[in-house]
Amino acid sequence: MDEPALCAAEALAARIPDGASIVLAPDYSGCALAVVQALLRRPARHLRLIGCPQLGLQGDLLVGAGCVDRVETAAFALGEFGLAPAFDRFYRENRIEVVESTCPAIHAGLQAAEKGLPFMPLAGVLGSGLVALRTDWKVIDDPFGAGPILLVPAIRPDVALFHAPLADTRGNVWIGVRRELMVMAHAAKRTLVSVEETVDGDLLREERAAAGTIPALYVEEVAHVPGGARPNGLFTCYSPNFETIARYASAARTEAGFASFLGEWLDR
Amino acid sequence: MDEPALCAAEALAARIPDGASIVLAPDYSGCALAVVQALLRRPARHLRLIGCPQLGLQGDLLVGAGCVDRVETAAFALGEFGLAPAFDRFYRENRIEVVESTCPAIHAGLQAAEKGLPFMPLAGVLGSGLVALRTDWKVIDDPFGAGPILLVPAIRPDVALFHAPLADTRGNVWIGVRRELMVMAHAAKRTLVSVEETVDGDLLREERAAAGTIPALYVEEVAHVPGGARPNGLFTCYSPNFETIARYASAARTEAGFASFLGEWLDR
Amino acid sequence: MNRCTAITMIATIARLLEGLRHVAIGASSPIPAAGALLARERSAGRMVVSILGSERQNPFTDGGRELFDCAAQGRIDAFFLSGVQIDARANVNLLGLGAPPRLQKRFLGNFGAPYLASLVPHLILFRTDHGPRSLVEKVDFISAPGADGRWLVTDKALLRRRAGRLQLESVHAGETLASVQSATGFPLDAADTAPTTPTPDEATIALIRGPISVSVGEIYPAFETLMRE
Amino acid sequence: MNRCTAITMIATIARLLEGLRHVAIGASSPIPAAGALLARERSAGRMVVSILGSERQNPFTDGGRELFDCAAQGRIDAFFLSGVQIDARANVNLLGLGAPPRLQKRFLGNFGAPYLASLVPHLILFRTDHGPRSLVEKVDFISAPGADGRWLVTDKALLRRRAGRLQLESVHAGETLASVQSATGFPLDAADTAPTTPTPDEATIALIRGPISVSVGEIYPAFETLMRE
Repeated sequence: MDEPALCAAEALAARIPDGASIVLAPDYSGCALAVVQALLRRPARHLRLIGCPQLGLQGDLLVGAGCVDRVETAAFALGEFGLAPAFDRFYRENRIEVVESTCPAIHAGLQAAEKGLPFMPLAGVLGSGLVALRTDWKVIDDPFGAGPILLVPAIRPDVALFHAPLADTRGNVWIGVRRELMVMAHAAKRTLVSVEETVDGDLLREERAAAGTIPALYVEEVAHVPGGARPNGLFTCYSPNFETIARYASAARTEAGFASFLGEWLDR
Repeated sequence: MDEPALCAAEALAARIPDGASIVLAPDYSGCALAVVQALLRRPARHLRLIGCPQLGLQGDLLVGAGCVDRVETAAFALGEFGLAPAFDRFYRENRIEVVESTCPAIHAGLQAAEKGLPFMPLAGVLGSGLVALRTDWKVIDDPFGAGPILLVPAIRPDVALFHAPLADTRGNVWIGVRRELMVMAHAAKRTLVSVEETVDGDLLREERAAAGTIPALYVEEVAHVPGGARPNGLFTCYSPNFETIARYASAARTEAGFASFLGEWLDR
Repeated sequence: MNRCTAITMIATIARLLEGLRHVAIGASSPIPAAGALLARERSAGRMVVSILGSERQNPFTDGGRELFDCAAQGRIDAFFLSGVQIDARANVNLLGLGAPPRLQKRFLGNFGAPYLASLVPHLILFRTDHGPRSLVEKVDFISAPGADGRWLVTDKALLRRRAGRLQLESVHAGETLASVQSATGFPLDAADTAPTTPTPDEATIALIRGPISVSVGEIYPAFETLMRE
Repeated sequence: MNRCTAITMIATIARLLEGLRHVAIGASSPIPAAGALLARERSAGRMVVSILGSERQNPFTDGGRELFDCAAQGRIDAFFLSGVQIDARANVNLLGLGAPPRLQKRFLGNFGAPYLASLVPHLILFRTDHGPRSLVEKVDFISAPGADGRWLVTDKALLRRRAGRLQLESVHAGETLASVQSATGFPLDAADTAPTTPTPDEATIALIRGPISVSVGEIYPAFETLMRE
């Protein structure tokens, strides 16, 4: 990664204050790992992470480095490598608060925020033990007569942070079919995006690109950070570096292993 | 319009039974006017139209020809030409039932159907006289403490009917940024689409096109009907024929004028 | 309405929008569209204008609902409403005359007004035919409830609701306090004389009749014709 | 788990999916993904398979929520769940061991299970390590409640819930009723002998180890390695 890209990532990270709630994309979508590196280097403190709908490598790095007080997520996993090792340690040591959720509840909560609503109803879920865990959720009798139904409160993150393939110089960001990133941007108070590439022109005026584009009106800042999702993959751009992730999954099981991996990674 | 296109439009219209509820796009989106012609020629009967969120030329033609029992819409207008003349006559003569709505309530009702929910909450609206008109709407106290809030029931149309620029031979339909068409397709039990152009291949595998594409899994049938939105315009393809629409707006004020316009138009 | 009056309305609307970030325009609103485009011209690129139905002046990519979601998020600063009736309390009736649900005369319908009325901070009302039948003491139906601070731009004057009622701010060139009062279906609280609404300069007029009317003409061709003739 | 057992599970899953139109695969599910792709191969193009996280096997264009919306619309016929525990009533626990909210051992989390459990008609359970600690009398936490008719595919056997409890349908080659019972943490109602799960033919095995493992390898490279070695 070259110097300007590093600077750009640092600048984006500097816009995220300690204590912020941040909604993050899942590993298979757009992860802003270069910005996460900058947060680790700072290091950021007291962050509250929201997985949209699950947390992976980004979340585990932040948790392992002690940046995170609380996570709200449907799952915490390193894809095929299973348990997120740093989170697993922190959970066992009771050093992190976990708000258990389920994927559609997170999507619904973000959509409530997108619509300026206090809550959204959600189908299903009622037979699950999750309802008892979530004392902030409500079950009401559907006033239209369909029986009991779950209501989940809006999730309005301070920051949406993700990495995308492309932005134009006006700040429009192309995310293709990864529209969970668009919901994140609509729902959050501020949206920060790193991208592989920036182009002149206006993506909203390009017939084909427009449909997969988040309008600049939702985006506070775009940073040009090539390779900014690595070692995760980025849709339409590159595959994950499974070797690095596997090495992390194994090393991060211990505090020392995590520190050593991190030292090496941040040092690059 | 050539013969095969006419046949294709007829075939699509044949899939819409009398009595169906049909959600239609507004004039500035994708209007399947060739299919509407086929419905007029039949003529279809007892249709219930839902404007997404408003009705225009398509709706007025169907109302004027006596095909429609009921409309649910946020507005009924011919764009700059104002009042929809046939609907205006039918309304005055008390020959049509109108369920008054507002744009976001229709979008919300369709999204409730899209999500398999009995209702959706909706911000705003409470100070409007519309709430008293809609006895099927409910106002509850927000269980999360934000005060009274409106709930609108799901709108699940029998049929979503629209016209789009492009489909592939697998049945994926490209609608670009006109995503109200996608919500219509998700919400309706059956989706029928006429298109300007069909291409081989798979739009879902084309990086740029995919984000603006309704997957075939929601689409019952696609018909190749070039010019199928005329005299309305079609995004990315052609502009409205304002002269024809103006002529219609003036002619259709009387039953005789409407009949004469229709006779000429269907005869082409 | 003649071109000169339309241009005064457009310039007045542009003035009211100064400093805002995001102005949205709904259906059947050529004059607000032109006013917003004029304000954007003067904003040094800081204002976004969204015109419903336009392919070229539309930053939305999430379908018809996005305007409404966006308003509820607090991201839309200004929106415009006309209506068959506007009353002394700045209530707007877009639905029709008589007692609903069976109106004596139905107009276009409520559009997004019932929703946007309470969610957009700068809701600007407009009427191109200021008269006692359009500006009434009390609307037959409240599509959108009024609120203090709300502006009304007509072809005769500029009004604003203060202390619960619409009051005269200025009269357009050629009008007087008396001529406006006689065209208004409710008593206007006003001083003995009313200031005159500023008229736009030649450069502004040229801008409106030129590039702005072309932009607006994409969806309102009759408006473009009026400006060009 | 060895390759041979994985292939039996994949072929069994493909059998259960016969005739369905739309099969969706969630996270951490390489074997169901392979089973669904095998079923699709045999469906003459009638089956759609959606694999979460895949770029190539994913018909969705409305973001992460679409799978869930689609399920609630009744457009998804089958989905798969594994979990740290599955109990005699086919309840699934994906969350962890011990008493929530402070679990003794937390696993990955609930994913979409609490929602999909009641909305997808063919919810198929799977476990790649059939043992008394994973198949228990009663789960510590119900992520997804069980229901009659539900299948469970493990590395040892095929089970189905009837009359409220999981019962043995067939044992995989190399297993017996006794070996499966001793690996199961609850009593299995079964006849004296259990039929053997059909084993796939050479062509099917070649298909799984060839093109299907390549497809699955897009997001599960370790699975592809296991199949290829």
